Amino acid sequence: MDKTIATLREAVSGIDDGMTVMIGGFGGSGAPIELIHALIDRFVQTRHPTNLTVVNNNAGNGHVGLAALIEQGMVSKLICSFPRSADPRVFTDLYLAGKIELELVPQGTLAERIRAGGAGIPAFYTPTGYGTDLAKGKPVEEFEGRPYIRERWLKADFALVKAHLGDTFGNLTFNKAARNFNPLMCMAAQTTIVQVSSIVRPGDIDPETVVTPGIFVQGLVEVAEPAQEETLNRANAVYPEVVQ
Amino acid sequence: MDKTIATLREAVSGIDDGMTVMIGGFGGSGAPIELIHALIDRFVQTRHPTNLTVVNNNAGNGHVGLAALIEQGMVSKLICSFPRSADPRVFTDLYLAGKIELELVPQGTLAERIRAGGAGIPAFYTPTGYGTDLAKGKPVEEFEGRPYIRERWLKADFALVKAHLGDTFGNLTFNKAARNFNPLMCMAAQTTIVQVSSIVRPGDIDPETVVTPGIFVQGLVEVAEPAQEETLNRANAVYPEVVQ
Amino acid sequence: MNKLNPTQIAWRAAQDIADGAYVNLGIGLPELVARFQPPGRQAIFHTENGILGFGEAPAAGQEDWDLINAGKKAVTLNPGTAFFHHADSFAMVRGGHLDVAILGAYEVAENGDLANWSTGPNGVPAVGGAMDLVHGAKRVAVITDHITKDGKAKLVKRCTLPLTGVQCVTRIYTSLALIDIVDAHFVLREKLSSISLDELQALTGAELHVVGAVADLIVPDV
Amino acid sequence: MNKLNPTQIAWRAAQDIADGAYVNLGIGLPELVARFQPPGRQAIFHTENGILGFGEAPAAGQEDWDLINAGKKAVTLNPGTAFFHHADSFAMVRGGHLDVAILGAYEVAENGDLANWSTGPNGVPAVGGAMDLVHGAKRVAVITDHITKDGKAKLVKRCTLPLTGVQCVTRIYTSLALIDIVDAHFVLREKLSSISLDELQALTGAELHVVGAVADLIVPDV
Repeated sequence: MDKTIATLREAVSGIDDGMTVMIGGFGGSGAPIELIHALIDRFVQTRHPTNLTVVNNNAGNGHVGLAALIEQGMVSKLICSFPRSADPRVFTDLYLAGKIELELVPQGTLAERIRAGGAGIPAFYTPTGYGTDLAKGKPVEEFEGRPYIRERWLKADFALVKAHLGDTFGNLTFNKAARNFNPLMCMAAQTTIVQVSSIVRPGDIDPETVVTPGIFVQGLVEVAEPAQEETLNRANAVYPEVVQ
Repeated sequence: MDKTIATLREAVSGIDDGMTVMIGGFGGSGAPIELIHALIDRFVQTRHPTNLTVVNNNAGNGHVGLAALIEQGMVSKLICSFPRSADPRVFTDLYLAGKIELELVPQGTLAERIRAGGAGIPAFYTPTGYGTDLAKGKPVEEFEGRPYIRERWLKADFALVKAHLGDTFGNLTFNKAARNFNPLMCMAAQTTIVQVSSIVRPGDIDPETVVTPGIFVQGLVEVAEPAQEETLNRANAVYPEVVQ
Repeated sequence: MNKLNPTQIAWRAAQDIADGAYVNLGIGLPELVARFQPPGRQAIFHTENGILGFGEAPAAGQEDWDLINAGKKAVTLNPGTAFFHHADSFAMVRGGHLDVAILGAYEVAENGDLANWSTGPNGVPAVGGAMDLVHGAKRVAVITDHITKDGKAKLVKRCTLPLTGVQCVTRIYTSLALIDIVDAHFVLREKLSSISLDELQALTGAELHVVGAVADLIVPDV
Repeated sequence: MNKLNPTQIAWRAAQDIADGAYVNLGIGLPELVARFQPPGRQAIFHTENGILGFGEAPAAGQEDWDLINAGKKAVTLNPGTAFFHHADSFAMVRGGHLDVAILGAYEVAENGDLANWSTGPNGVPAVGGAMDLVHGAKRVAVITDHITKDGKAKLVKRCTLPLTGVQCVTRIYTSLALIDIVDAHFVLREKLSSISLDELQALTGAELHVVGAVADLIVPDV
């Protein structure tokens, strides 16, 4: 068994029109920029995939990564907690023009819904959001004298995730706070594709330090020196690059 | 801030009659034998605490650790998934005599209820147990055409836990499969007391490898060479030792 | 009566495990399945108490009692192991991430109901992870003797013992046959050539359906 | 009008944080609180994106963009840090493990309702972790200017903006006063000596109750 995928292109080849795709990261940290850009490359060549529902904490920043995916018109719905950033123009313009749907979810509820999707828990109760506009239409129930709302699991067809080390079985480690939503999304997707800085052999990662066990990972692709969204944005990068 | 407690005796001094106490471990692996024995020592001297509700995966083995706690008559109710072991006599005899209450919970549901207690989730739905005797009286609801039962969180006044390394902030690592229920119980108790093989300084544990962050830990006591239940039982140990 | 021994039943079950499959083996008889991985295939074994990828039992005296399986037996580690806590372990189970769970049984009904945790109100009940496994793994199989020690059917129309799960079993490896559960019917796939269909039916508590060919159940001496 | 600047409000809030407290600071003004830990006390700061125990901002050019806070600003690590994923991070929040969350506000009502995430139906709504924090931390405090830039009360009888949480705030640090919420009433604890109770009441949208002495709100030049 070896879950290595040779190319970024091949890694994103299974994502079809209309699918739900979880994309890891919190802002730029842990964002799988190269996987996203490979998906854009495919769209530029084939006009597919489109009509995607994307789950991410944010809505992109500038004109790279998730923002670029949205800018291409590939995303019809975004499920996120915080669609603001230093440069949120791409999402903001489409949203205000009514061209992209937004499901706004409190950040902790978003994380828990994804975990629930991965853990086979179809619904759970949380105090978060009770009495607010974001709880409208959700069942309310009292436990021990306190009101809670019921939230549903969130699952995806694919997860695109960034990790640090990955062995060929799919065991993963992450880099610092780039962990964030990534391990949860690995659990909640039918197919989880991970870009890692280095693919190593089984046994090269201490079993005590594995954060995501390989059972949650279906494919790995090596991106030795991944780009960082903040760095790209400080250089005013745009994807795809405009050829002069 | 330093969460170190000097002695085992002091570490268990806050546990009062009638409290719910989670005790970590799966069989003997990860079982905080020395903390349990310190609690027995207190009972032998003071006749307290008693009438405890204990949460553990099992019901003890032989005449040490949890089995010894039960044998002293300190436990009025046990919440567990598997009250069988190589030598379950202590629990079995009391149970069949109607002297100890048992709440039997499927193992995954037990783990998830404890996590829910720690994560502020008062109830969740699970397929586990649907249509069985263990689901009797529990609310049933259908999601996406499949039936689920509703389970409630589990919380405790105290958790007694065994870890490997702990820094003075309470950040913990565990040894191999001795992890099991321990990190979950750290989350779910009002006060979590941990025995560790070694107390180290903040910074001595790589932040990437912390399994239980210190926020879930209230006190640490060092037990440099902890006893292992299996080893004690192979030597037919009994606690407290019978003085000839 | 000619029948497979437990090790042979385990051998047959092992033939259906794909390379790279994530597998949970119940305590006891199912544990034998791990011994018979076909050449060129490597399954990864999950144990409820938080290990993925454990290996064989250590030599006597070499046990590490922090490294045990769900049956509390000492195990070793294969390269590529991961440790995790119980909630993550059962997220793997309940979340449908395991490819197959192979469990023992007291009774299996033709509708897929399984009874394997309680023989009734006497004694101390214990359930462990069985109720989670039956609803989590993509495929739930049972390995069992075809009949009880006192000759009663274990494959039945409706379970009489307390259920572990409803409509969860899809394949049964017995000492006499290999039977699938399809649309709440027992469908016979393989049987020992030494037993006739009528004889097998007589030892089975619900109707055996035949859909297409019934292959010979052929197992080496193991 | 004489009033505290944001840094001074933050200083006052910092005085109420105990040694060893686990603290989440909202994005923006609340972040200033971390600068003023009283001597001999060390709080441990939590950020939603999975760090406990982060430190100050790095020097310009030294940023590690995998090491950021909830506001996506670069941070550094103190000894004794831990990393964790988002579900564990919000288990800390929702599970009641944080000692205090200090948040900004558009409006706070006398019943403890807080509005701090949406100024209404225009623009793009964004909520982040605020709704989780208000129901999780043992103590939820607000730091805010006492009135809006155009002179309207931010401390009100009932919030008019979309709520973040109901009955969740128990203490408010403003540019003019320190006010507790007790039994759905504003209870004045401290005020600047330069403002009279009547003047303060005129700038407040609900009745200020006085229970015992009102201390002078004294803050250094920071």
